Amino acid sequence: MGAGHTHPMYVHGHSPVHHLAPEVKIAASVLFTIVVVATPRELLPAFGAYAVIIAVLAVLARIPVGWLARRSLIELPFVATAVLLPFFAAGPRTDVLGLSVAVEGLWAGWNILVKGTLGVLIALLLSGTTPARDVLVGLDRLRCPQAITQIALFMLRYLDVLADEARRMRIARLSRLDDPRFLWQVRGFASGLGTLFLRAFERGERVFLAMRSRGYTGRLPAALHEGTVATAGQWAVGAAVPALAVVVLLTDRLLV
Amino acid sequence: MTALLLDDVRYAYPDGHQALHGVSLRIEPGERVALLGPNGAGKTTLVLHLNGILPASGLTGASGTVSVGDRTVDPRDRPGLAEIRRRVGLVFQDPDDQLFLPTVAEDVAFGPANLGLRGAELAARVDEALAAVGMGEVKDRAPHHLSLGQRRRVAVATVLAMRPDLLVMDEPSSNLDPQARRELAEIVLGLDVTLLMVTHDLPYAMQLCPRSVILDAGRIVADGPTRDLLSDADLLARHRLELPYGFAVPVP
Amino acid sequence: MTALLLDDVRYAYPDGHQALHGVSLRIEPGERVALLGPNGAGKTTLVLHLNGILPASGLTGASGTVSVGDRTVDPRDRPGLAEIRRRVGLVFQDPDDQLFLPTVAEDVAFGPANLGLRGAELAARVDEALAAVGMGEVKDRAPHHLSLGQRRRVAVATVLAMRPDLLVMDEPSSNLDPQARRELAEIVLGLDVTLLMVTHDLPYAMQLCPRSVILDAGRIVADGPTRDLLSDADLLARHRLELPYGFAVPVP
Amino acid sequence: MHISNGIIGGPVSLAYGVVAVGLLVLCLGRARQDLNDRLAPMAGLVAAFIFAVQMLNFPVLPGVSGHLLGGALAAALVGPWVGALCVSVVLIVQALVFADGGISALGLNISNMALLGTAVGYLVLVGLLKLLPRTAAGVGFAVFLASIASVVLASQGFVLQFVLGGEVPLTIGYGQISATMAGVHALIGIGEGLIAAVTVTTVAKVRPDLVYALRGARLDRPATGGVPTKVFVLGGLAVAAVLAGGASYLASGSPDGLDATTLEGCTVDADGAITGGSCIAQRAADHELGGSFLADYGIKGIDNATGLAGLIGVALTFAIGLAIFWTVRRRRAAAAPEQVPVAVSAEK
Ligand SMILES: Nc1ncnc2c1ncn2[C@@H]1O[C@H](COP(=O)(O)OP(=O)(O)OP(=O)(O)O)[C@@H](O)[C@H]1O
Ligand SMILES: Nc1ncnc2c1ncn2[C@@H]1O[C@H](COP(=O)(O)OP(=O)(O)OP(=O)(O)O)[C@@H](O)[C@H]1O
Ligand SMILES: [Mg+2]
Ligand SMILES: [Mg+2]
Repeated sequence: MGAGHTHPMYVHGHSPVHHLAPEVKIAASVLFTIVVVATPRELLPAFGAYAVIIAVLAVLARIPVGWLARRSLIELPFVATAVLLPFFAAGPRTDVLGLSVAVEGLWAGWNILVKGTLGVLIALLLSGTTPARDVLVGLDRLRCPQAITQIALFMLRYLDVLADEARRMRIARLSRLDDPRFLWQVRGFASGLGTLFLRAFERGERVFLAMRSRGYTGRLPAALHEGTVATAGQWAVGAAVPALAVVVLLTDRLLV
Repeated sequence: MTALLLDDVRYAYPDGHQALHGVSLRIEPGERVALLGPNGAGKTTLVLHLNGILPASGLTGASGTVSVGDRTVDPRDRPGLAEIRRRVGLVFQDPDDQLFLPTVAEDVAFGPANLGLRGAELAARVDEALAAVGMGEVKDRAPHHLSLGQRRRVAVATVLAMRPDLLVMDEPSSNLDPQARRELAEIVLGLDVTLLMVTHDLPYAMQLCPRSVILDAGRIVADGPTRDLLSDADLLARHRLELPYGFAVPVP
Repeated sequence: MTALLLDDVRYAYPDGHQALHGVSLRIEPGERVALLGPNGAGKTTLVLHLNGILPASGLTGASGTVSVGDRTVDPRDRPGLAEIRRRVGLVFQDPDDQLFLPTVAEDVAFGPANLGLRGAELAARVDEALAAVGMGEVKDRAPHHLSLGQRRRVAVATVLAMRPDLLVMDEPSSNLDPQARRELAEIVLGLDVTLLMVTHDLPYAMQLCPRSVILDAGRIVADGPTRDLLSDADLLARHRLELPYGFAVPVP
Repeated sequence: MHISNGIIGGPVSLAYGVVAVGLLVLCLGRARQDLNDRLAPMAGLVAAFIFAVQMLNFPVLPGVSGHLLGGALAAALVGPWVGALCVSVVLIVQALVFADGGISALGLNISNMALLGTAVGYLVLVGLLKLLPRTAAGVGFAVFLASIASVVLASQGFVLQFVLGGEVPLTIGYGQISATMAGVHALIGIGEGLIAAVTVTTVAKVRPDLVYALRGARLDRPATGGVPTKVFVLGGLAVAAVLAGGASYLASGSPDGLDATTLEGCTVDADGAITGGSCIAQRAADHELGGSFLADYGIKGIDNATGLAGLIGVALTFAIGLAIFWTVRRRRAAAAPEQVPVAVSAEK
C-alpha cells in the first residue's frame, strides 16, 4: 500500500526540536558530526562536553533515555568491537588490568568508540525527531539532486510495499494451512522471494502511475509541507549547536 | 453442534481503533447467512477472526471467544489452528491477499497440497475448482497479471479446492461480471456447506442467504430472515443500507 | 470538439498478452458513458490509456492514438501529458493503487497541490471532496488503516478534488455500501463533467449513463443507448452480461 | 560493510568524500537519461530491497559491519549509473535516518559499496552475459558470479582505505586484513549471489523489460547494439583475475610485525572480548559469528595461512557456484549447452 508510513525511528512528539525545520536539523547534525570527528582523540573534556550537548538536546526533544539506549545498541556492536584494537595494534605496550595492550591501540579503540557512539547518538536525535519523509523534504530543500530524493522517496514507499506484500503473502499461506517454517525451505523461499519482488514492483508501479496521473512530476508538491520551511530564526537556533561544538573544541585546544 | 459460535468478541487494531464492540453470533451447520452493514462497520475484521488470523497472539484490546464446531480459536494453539483452518475456507475481500504463487494452478493447488493431496487427485481438484469459476484457461498465467475480476474468481477457486466445511466469503461478488456473479451463486447453492457471506449487494444476499445479520459500528444490530430485514426500510436506512435502483423484493 | 477520441488502439502487455485488439471510440463533451464487458475484456487496460499511463514509451505491441480534447496522448511529450492528466481524472479499480500518503487529508491534497493550489484554498478543496464522499471524519487517519469501502471512497475523493473535465472511474461502486453507492451516483449526476464509467452493475449504468459501450475480448462489440442495450437479452448473454436477480428495466 | 565514524582519518575521509561526490555527479548526469517512468519505481524498489537485506549485519572488524551489499543486483536491474545512485541513497538514508554508518564516513562507504561494488558487478555481469547462454540459468549464474565479485572487491576497497588512512598501525599485516575481508565477503557474496540470482531470474522470466542488463530483450534472444563483446569479455576476465590473484598477492605481502607472543595474547583476549560483546542485546548470535571469523583468522595468522584462507574462500565460492550452476543446468537441459563449458573454463 501507500508510502511514508515508515517511521520506525520516529518518536512522536511536539518538542521544540521536533518543530525545527528538517533542513536545519540535517545541516546541524552533519556539521556537529564533522566537528566531533575532527576533534583530536586526546581532548577528553571536549568529548565530555559533546555528550552534554547531546544530552541537553535529548531532554529538550523529550526523547526517552531508554529509547536512545536501545536504538544505539543496534549499532553499538560494530563500534564496540573497537575494544579489540588494543590487542592488535603495534607499538609500545602497557598493562591494563594485567593484560598487555598497545598504547596506540588503546587510543585508536577509544577514538572509534567515542566518535562512533557520539555519531550514532546525533543521528538518532535527528531521526527520532524527524519523520523519514521530512528528512527527504529537508534534503530536497538543501538542494540535493532530485534524482536522489526521488529514489529515496520511492525507497521509503517500497519498504512499506515490501512489508505489506510480505504480510499479505504470509496470511495467504497461513490461512491455507501452511506451516510458516515451510517458508524457509529453499525452493519455497526462493520462489517466494522472487514473487515478492515482482509483486512489490508491480504494486509500486501502479501506485507510481496513479501518482503520475494526479500530476506528480518527481517531487512532492511543496504545498503539502509548507508549514515546515525554516525561518531565519530556526537557522540561527540550528547553527548554535555546531557553533557551540566548535567553541568547545577551540577552548579545549587552547587549554590542553 | 453449532457450526460457528462467537461470544462477545471485541477487537481493537494496534493503532487503537476499536473495530468490534462485543459481537455474539451463532450459526448452525448448513445455514447460509449474509453479513450486511455499512462501510467500516467491522465486517472484514469479524471475518478475519474466524480462522485465527486476528487477533494476533498477545495483542491487548482483543477479547471474547470464537468456536468453530467443537474447537475454540486460540492463536497460541498451533495444531488447533491448523484444524480450524482446514475447516474454515476464507475468501478475502481483496484477491491480492489470497494469491501469492507464480502461477494460477500452483496457487489453487497450494491449499489441497497442504491437506495432503498429491498427483492426479490434486490435479483433478485444481481443474475442478478452476472450471467451477470459469478460469480453466488462465491456469498457467501469473495471478498478478490477471484482471481484478479474474483474480477474484481464482481466489474463490483456491478456497473451493479445499472443500471447507464453513465457507466464509468477504464480498465475493464485487468486480465479478454479471454472469460470473450468477454462476457463483449457483456454485454456492449447489455446495453442501455452511456459509457466511459479507456483501453490500442486498439482492444477492436475498438470493443466497435465508438469514441475514446486520453489523454496524462493531455491534450486531439486527438478525433475522433476510426477507424480513430487507422489507424493513427504516431499519435499512438507519444502517446505511437500501435496496438498489429498480429492485423490488420479489413476492414469494 | 470531442472530449475523447480513441482510434484503433491496440495494446499487448510486456508478458506478451494482447489485451486490446483495435478499439475506436468517440465521446462528446458532457456525455456520460458506461463501459461494460466481462472480466478480462480489457476495460481497465483501455482506461489506463486515457491519460497516458499505458502504453509505456518505447513499448512494442502498442499502437493507435488517444486524444483528449485537442491534445493527443504521447508518452514522450511530457508537458502534453501533464496537461492531459490535469484534464482527465482517473479513479483506479483498486484503491490501494491510488492512496499512498501517510494521511487521508494529504492524499486528497496531493492532486490539487500538484495543480498549484495552496493554503486555505487547498484545505477547502480537500474538505469539500472528503465531505462529498462522507469521509470527513477519517481525514487524519492513515489510508491503509481504513476498510476497503472507506479506501474506495477516499480514492474517489482524491480525483474529485482535482475537478477534472473528463472523469474516468473503474468500477467505482464496488465495495461501497448501498447508500454510498447512491450518494456517489448523486454526486456524479450533479457534476458538470464528461464521464466514462466502467461497471459490472448494469442497473447502476442505467441510472447514470444514457449511453453504453460493450467491450469484449479487446474489441468494442456494441455501442448505443443504455436502455436499448440492456433490453437486448441476446446481446447481453453473448457477452456474459445479464440483468441481476429481481431487476427489471424500469418503464420510462 | 558500513564504516563508522573515526576509523579512517579525516584527510582520507575527506578525499574519498570529494571523489564520491564527483563520481555521483557523473552518475546523476548519466542517470538522467535512464531514469524514465519505468526505471524510477524500479530504482526505488531496488533501493528498498537492498535496504532490507542490509539489515542483517554483523561485525567483521572493529567499527566495520558485514552484510549483503546489493551492488550487482542494482546493476543488473537498473544499470550501473542508476544502480550506483540507488546504493548511495540507501547509504545516505541509513546514515541520516537509521544512524547506521558514520555520517563522516559516507564518502568512504559510498566509494566502496555504491561506486566500486556496482561498477565491478556491472562489468562482470555484462562480460559473463556475453559468454553464457541467454537462458534463465545463464543469467542467474552471471548475476551470481557478478555479486560475489562485486562484494569481494568492495571489501578490498575498504582495505585500501584502511591502508591509506587507518588511524592505527596494527600487528596483523594488511595482507591478513585483506584476506579476512575477502574470506568473509566471499561467504557473504555467496549468499548475496543466490538472492540476487533468484530475484533477477524471476524478473527476467516474467518482465524482461525490467532487467536493464538484458536491455529489454527477451531471454533466448540475442541483445542488439551496445559495446563490442570483446571489451566486456576482457573486462570481466580482468576483474576475475584480480579477484583470484589480488587477494593472494596482498595476503602473501607483508607479515610485518608478526610476533608469536602478541598473537597468543590476542587469541585469548579476542575470545574474552567476544564473550564481552555477545551480551549485547539480541544481536548475540550474529555477533559471535562475526567475532569467530576474526578469531579464526587471528589464529591461523601465525603461520601465514591467512592469505591462503582468503584464496580458498574465493576458490570455494567459485566451486560452489559452479556446482549450483551445473545442477540447475542439468535440471533444465535447455538451449545451447555446448557454449557453457567454454565459458566456465574461461572464467576459471
Ligand atoms: N489495519 C487497520 N488498522 C486500524 N484500523 C483499521 C484497520 N483495518 C480496518 N480498520 C478500521 O476498523 C473499522 C472496521 O473495518 P473493516 O475493514 O472491518 O470494515 P468493513 O465492515 O469490512 O467495511 P467495508 O464494507 O468497507 O469492507 C473501520 O473503521 C476501519 O477504519
Ligand atoms: N499486468 C498484466 N500483465 C499481463 N496481462 C494482463 C495484465 N493485466 C491484465 N492482463 C490481461 O489483459 C486482459 C484484460 O485485462 P483488464 O484488466 O483490462 O480486464 P478488465 O476488463 O478490466 O476485467 P475486470 O472486469 O475483471 O476488471 C486480461 O486477459 C488480463 O488477463
Ligand atoms: Mg470489508
Ligand atoms: Mg478491470
